[in-house]
Amino acid sequence: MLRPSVSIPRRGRGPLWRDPAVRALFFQVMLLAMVLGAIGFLIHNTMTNLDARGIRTGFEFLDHRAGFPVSQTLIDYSSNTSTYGRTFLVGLANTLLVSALGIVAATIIGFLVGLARLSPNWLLARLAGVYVEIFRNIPLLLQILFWYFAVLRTLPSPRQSLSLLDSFYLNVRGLIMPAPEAQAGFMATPLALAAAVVGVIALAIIARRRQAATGQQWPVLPLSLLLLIGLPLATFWMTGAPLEWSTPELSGFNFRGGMQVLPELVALWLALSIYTAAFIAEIVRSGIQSVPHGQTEAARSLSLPGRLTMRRIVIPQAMRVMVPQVTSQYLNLIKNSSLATAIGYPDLVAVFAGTTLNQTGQAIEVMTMTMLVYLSISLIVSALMNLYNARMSLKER
Amino acid sequence: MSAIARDTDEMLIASRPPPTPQGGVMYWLRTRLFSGPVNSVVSIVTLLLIVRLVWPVIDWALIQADWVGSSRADCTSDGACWVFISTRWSQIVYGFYPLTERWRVDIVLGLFFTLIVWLVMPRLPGKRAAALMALVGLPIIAWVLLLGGMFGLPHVPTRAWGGLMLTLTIAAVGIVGSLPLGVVLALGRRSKMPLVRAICVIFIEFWRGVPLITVLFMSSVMLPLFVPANVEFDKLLRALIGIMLFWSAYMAEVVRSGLQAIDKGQGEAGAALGLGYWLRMRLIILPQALKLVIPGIVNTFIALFKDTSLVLIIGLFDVLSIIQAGLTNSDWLGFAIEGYVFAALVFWVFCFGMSRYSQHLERRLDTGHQH
Amino acid sequence: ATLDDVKSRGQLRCGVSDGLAGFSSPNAQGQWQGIDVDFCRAVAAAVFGDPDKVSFAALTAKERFTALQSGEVDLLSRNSTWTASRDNAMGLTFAGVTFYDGQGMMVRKDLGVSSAKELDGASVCVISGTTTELNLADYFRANDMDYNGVSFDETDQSAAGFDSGRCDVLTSDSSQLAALRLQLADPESAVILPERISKEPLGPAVRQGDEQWMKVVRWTLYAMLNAEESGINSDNIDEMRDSPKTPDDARLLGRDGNFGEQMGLSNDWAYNIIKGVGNYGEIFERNVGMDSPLTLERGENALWNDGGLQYGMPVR
Amino acid sequence: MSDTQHRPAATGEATPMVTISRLNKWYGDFHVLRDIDLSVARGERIVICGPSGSGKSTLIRCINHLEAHQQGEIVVNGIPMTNDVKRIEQIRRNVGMVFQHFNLFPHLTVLENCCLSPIWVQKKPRREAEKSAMEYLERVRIANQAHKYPGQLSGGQQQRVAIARALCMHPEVMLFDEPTSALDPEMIKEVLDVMIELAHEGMTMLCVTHEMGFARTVADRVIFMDEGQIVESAPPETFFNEPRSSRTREFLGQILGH
Amino acid sequence: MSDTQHRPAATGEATPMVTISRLNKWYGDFHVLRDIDLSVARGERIVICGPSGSGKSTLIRCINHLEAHQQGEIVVNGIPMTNDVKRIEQIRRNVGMVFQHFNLFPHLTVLENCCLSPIWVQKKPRREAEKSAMEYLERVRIANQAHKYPGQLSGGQQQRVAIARALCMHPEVMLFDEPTSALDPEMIKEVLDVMIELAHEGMTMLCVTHEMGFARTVADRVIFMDEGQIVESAPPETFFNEPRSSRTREFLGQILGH
Ligand SMILES: Nc1ncnc2c1ncn2[C@@H]1O[C@H](COP(=O)(O)OP(=O)(O)OP(=O)(O)O)[C@@H](O)[C@H]1O
Ligand SMILES: Nc1ncnc2c1ncn2[C@@H]1O[C@H](COP(=O)(O)OP(=O)(O)OP(=O)(O)O)[C@@H](O)[C@H]1O
Ligand SMILES: [Mg+2]
Ligand SMILES: [Mg+2]
Repeated sequence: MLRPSVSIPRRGRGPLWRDPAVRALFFQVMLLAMVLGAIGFLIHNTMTNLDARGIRTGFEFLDHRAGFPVSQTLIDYSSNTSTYGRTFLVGLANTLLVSALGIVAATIIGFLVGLARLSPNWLLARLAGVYVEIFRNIPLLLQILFWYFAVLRTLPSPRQSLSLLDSFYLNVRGLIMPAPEAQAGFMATPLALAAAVVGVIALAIIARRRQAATGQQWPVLPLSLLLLIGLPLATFWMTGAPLEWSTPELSGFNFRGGMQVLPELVALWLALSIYTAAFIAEIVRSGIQSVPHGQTEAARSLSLPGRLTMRRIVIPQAMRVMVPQVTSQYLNLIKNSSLATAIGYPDLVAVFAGTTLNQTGQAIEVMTMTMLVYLSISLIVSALMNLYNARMSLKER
Repeated sequence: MSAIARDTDEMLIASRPPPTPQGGVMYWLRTRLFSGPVNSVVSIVTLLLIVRLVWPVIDWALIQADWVGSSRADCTSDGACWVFISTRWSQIVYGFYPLTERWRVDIVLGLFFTLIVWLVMPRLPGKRAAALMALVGLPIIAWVLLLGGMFGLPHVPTRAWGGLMLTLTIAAVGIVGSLPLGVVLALGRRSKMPLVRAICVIFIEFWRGVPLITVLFMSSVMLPLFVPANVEFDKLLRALIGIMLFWSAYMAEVVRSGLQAIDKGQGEAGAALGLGYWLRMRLIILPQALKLVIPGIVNTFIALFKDTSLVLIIGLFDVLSIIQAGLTNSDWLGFAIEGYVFAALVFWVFCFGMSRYSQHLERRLDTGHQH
Repeated sequence: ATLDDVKSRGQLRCGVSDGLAGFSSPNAQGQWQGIDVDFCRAVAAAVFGDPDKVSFAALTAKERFTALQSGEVDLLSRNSTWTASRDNAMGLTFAGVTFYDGQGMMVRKDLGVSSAKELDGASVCVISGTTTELNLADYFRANDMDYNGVSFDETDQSAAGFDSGRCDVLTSDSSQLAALRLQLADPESAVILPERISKEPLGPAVRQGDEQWMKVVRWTLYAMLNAEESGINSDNIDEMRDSPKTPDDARLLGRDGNFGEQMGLSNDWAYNIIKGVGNYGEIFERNVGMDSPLTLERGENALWNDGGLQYGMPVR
Repeated sequence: MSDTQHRPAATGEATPMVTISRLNKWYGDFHVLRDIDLSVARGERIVICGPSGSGKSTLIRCINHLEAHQQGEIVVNGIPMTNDVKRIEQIRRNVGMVFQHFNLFPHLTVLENCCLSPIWVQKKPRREAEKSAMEYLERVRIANQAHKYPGQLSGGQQQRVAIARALCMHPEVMLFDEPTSALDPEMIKEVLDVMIELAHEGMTMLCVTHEMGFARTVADRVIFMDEGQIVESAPPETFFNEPRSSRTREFLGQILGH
Repeated sequence: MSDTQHRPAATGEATPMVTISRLNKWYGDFHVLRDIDLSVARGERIVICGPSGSGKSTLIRCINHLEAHQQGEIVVNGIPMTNDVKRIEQIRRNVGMVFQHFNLFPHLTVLENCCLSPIWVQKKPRREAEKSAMEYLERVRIANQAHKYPGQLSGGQQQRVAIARALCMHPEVMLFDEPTSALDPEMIKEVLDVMIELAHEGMTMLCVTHEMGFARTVADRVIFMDEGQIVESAPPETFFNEPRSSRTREFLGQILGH
């Protein structure tokens, strides 16, 4: 007998409001009406109030010349010609940069510290505990200031820069490196990189096949790294190194030419990763503890070594507890990057919701844009993580 | 076979007490710090590092420091100048609360700490009464006393609140409010009704997605644009609502992750006992889920506690902001380090307290379930 | 109208800085102090006869104009520079100038720089979201020079950044530079360059479209200036009122005419201001001048007849 | 066994306790229960057996709506099963269940596990609930473990707690899903004794078990399931001695064979 | 049963597979295992029985160091048990275990559960590992469920997966903690048949079970535990027919009684 395509509705013989379907529908319609009503009310009020106060609105300001410089620009920007709209993109790029770096570092540190907290090594566990208690419990702003001034204090002035090969310089203004300028024929190198990526994927598949056939396990990770680095490098040399380097030179107060890693970026990155890692460590700990002990025992009795037990058995199951919370921490990290203004890192809030807002006074537009940007970044991160979470959830009866 | 060799009817081996574990400082050191070559190296390096890093701090903060005085002129030594803190002490605690009315804050703070101690000390009896007092009595008393304007107490507007009392007020309200709200949202997110679920998801993702700063900014300087003219909201109230909604979204995700880890059989067993949805949640699912995610909950509490500093956006001064504002006073320019170190210490003490208590709870609630 | 709102509320809501030495910052007793704060108190005194009927809203640089636009505060007295765009496009009106400032630069001594013109390629620490940031850009462009800007959102941090060598130059309003120099680990290691690269007239602002309220604020300032010019201060004001020396004094202090009522205030409005807060000179000296740790000269802020720019319109 | 003659007349009652008619259930495309028809009289004791994966657990889980079915009707104690939450709760209040995996609440002590339903569903005073719970715990011989947590008990001890917990509800129907699977023979006997006593008090029971001894001596009817169908349903004598279907014979052959 | 005569000479081997001497273990102050002495020869099949909570599970869990003991010695396959992780892993590679609660990995399919150890520990090719896993799954008759997740299986099916998973390691010693508790009689027979086959291949087995039929027909030795001690240890004929201790007699009396 095949399953009926429509399950037969079994309407309750009780009163209508007891029927869960009717009840659910009613509540849902009510809720929707309320939410829509509230939104409409707010919009209406805002429009009337703006009118009454004669406040100018609109987005023309985005086309006006900004006229202030930004210390780190990942995309083309010049204080003379670029517009306020451009400041938005510049700030956004900077926010994304530090967030991405921070998320990677915080995840790694957080996992390590969280695992260390559960380590049988007393000292390691204690150290991890101290790490969490210190960095979780002090306001991030103070930590950012601490790292910033700690970093600055240890670095020499531009004239006493530490230099390497006369092209890398480290000083209080940051790490100054030669900047590459592509010449004809350089395109081969990125192409080689793409080829390497394809190669790595193929390698993974082949390794898997090989394992399936013979049981041999290849060191896929080192091989991939070799491929990823080696192939583009070889191509680069073979095509005759078609890059010109603009080397930095000390002229006047500062280095000119080359590219620069700002100490603000480093300090902010350090602080964000170390701070968020403390939270992630606790989440990792609770996730691992939530996995029933029987699972570890079963793995042990299958004589899986400790590392493999963690990787194959415990962590996949701990993910259920960890993923939503770690997502929250990622979102927090992204948002906390706006504390950058305290140390002069030009992120979105500093550049756009700070300087631009102040120059133009168009708070509603600027704040709305800022909020929407954070919201979209967050939603993307969160959507990805929820997808992952759904994949991790268990199949049950 | 020894069992066979035993006398058949008197084979019982009496239960013996377990062998006493080895003790002593040397044993402790050997097993904990120097149990192997790697461990020993790590231990020694760590100890050296601690001495190298911690000693200068102690020297600066305690040994060389100036403690008494009334102005910067009293700071003569090389160490920290705690005079700044001591002259500002009352402001750090009370903010701009009127001098003559500060006894009211004292009563509330006293009551607050008494209740906390009462709730936290496992040996003290009457937890239920204390909890009731803390959740119902204290807010009412605090509201009447701090705000005034009734029973002959002069009105103290919330603008005048500040410092530690403000931090604690916001943190307490935020913590007490966001947890239940978060639980409801988390349950809603796992609800079977699509619209309820959708609304909870939207709510959670919205609040998790926007920076609290912009929320407070909107709620403070832009709110008058959103509401009809001449509707007035207390600024603190706005901040409280904003903070509560914001953190409840985070709490919801923490709770959800706990719910995900609970075996389905638990809910089924509850259902089979005739418990309805809410009872099942309250008695069976949530206690286990919440226990599982205590670290996550405390993470959120700690983050919330520290984020109270953001109320500066709406012109209120918490501990950190009031210290920062004090540093701009022309009499005390240049004492930022002392101010920041002290602020860090204040936050650290409270957060560390929460953290320790939560770990104690985790241990106490561990019922040795191994599945 | 704002004046009626303020009166019916019984309190003036005044936006000040969340901490700026000499302009507004809380003292150990938790009272707000500074020129900007005293100006708020003066307006409160003019309206209510009581300088304490004011509540201060601490605003960051980002929020200040929005807070005023949205009606969160009645008056913005927060070291804001009077510029054309702010006056015209943002729905604000500046009511006068309480402090004539100019942007200056401080450099490390060991750079051996004596003029701002030699700063090509320097790193500059600046406060974000202020006119300072824009003036800086204009100045360097006008002189065909390059620079790296590092924008902090707190004065403290920018000074610390300068101190630790992150920047060669610290730029800010010169009223602040002097104070910031004192904060350095070694104040002798830095010098303030002679150039003023911009005009920074700081003054109170109100919402556009409310003439009456704007005039109350404007005349509060004039009353304080006129009082200083006539030698009326908070100590001698009672005897001056009882026996005014000149007809001007009599009119100012409400012994003659109904100038207060014309504005919607009481006739002793100016008396209340001086009695409660003091004349302009008193406020200046108390907060930023010789009686304060900042020890600024009067400079442009001296009265017109002392060679300065401060000029109170006659009460007539 | 001595109590065979005490059995109440299982079929003499007017309305049946549980009526299942043409019940069908699918997991995805997998047809677990196929056209199940079953009527259980008041006080009747039914043993369900059958090979692993034949749908025994699924069937009894349908009776208190832990699984929703797609076709057919279930009536428990005169209450027809619908999607209505209130009604489902009403049914569940009358139906106790012992799970194959026990599903004890690990955060509650044994005693608290047992008192949960009496206190919160039946609104009994705590003291009374605890007294009656202790009596049941006594019956399954673990009263001395009442203040331990489930995690500290051995498998058999946990199973007995699960039984006591279900009994504390004073249900009219009890569903047992292999209630003796984790017990040692001594314990099995005691648990079965408890179940027999309950039967004397007029309790209706559906019991999934492979204890053929129990089926033989206690059951009023033995049901044999295979591939989601009821293959055979007969009183134990008939079932064991003259099974009708060849599948049953095969199954019984295995049992008697080992 | 027909295979009784195929039993290998259990005591003929030189070194014993497992030797336990004067083993003592405490949970806090509770003395769970008291002076246990036990030597298991290669290919010997031992059944452990005893009342609930008598320490049976604890004993076999000590053999692969899932529980640490406080006093006494355990030697498995010539390797003495110490705290050294490497050595413990070496021992575990030779010791398979079937848990009372199955402890399947819920995030892996049945097949993945079975292939985990062959692939990662024994470094077998996946294809080969899967083939051999499918064979074992076939043996316990759930090859058709290989791609389901444990959560989608019935209790008995889960138990069979647990057995197959342990067998896939090709261990030299198997520890079974009530491997048939959730099975129906048919299935029990099949599982036991598998176990007997294993025994023929020379596998050593320690099996906690209350299947007295199994003990009688398959075991080389039956051990009766009570209150943490070995009360009786004898070949099944002796054990069932002329038990020495009165405690054993009492226990057997219960079994035969029902
Ligand atoms: N973590 C623990 N703390 C305290 N006591 C424990 C703990 N684990 C087990 N016990 C006790 O140890 C005793 C032996 O447990 P064990 O699981 O070995 O029994 P068993 O013989 O396997 O019983 P069953 O047949 O019911 O499974 C039991 O009385 C149990 O209550
Ligand atoms: N969620 C699910 N998805 C797919 N199949 C399922 C699911 N849950 C159960 N099944 C299948 O339904 C069948 C019946 O399961 P059920 O638990 O009722 O068996 P049972 O008769 O109780 O067996 P046992 O005696 O082993 O407990 C089994 O074949 C099982 O694999
Ligand atoms: Mg079943
Ligand atoms: Mg056991």
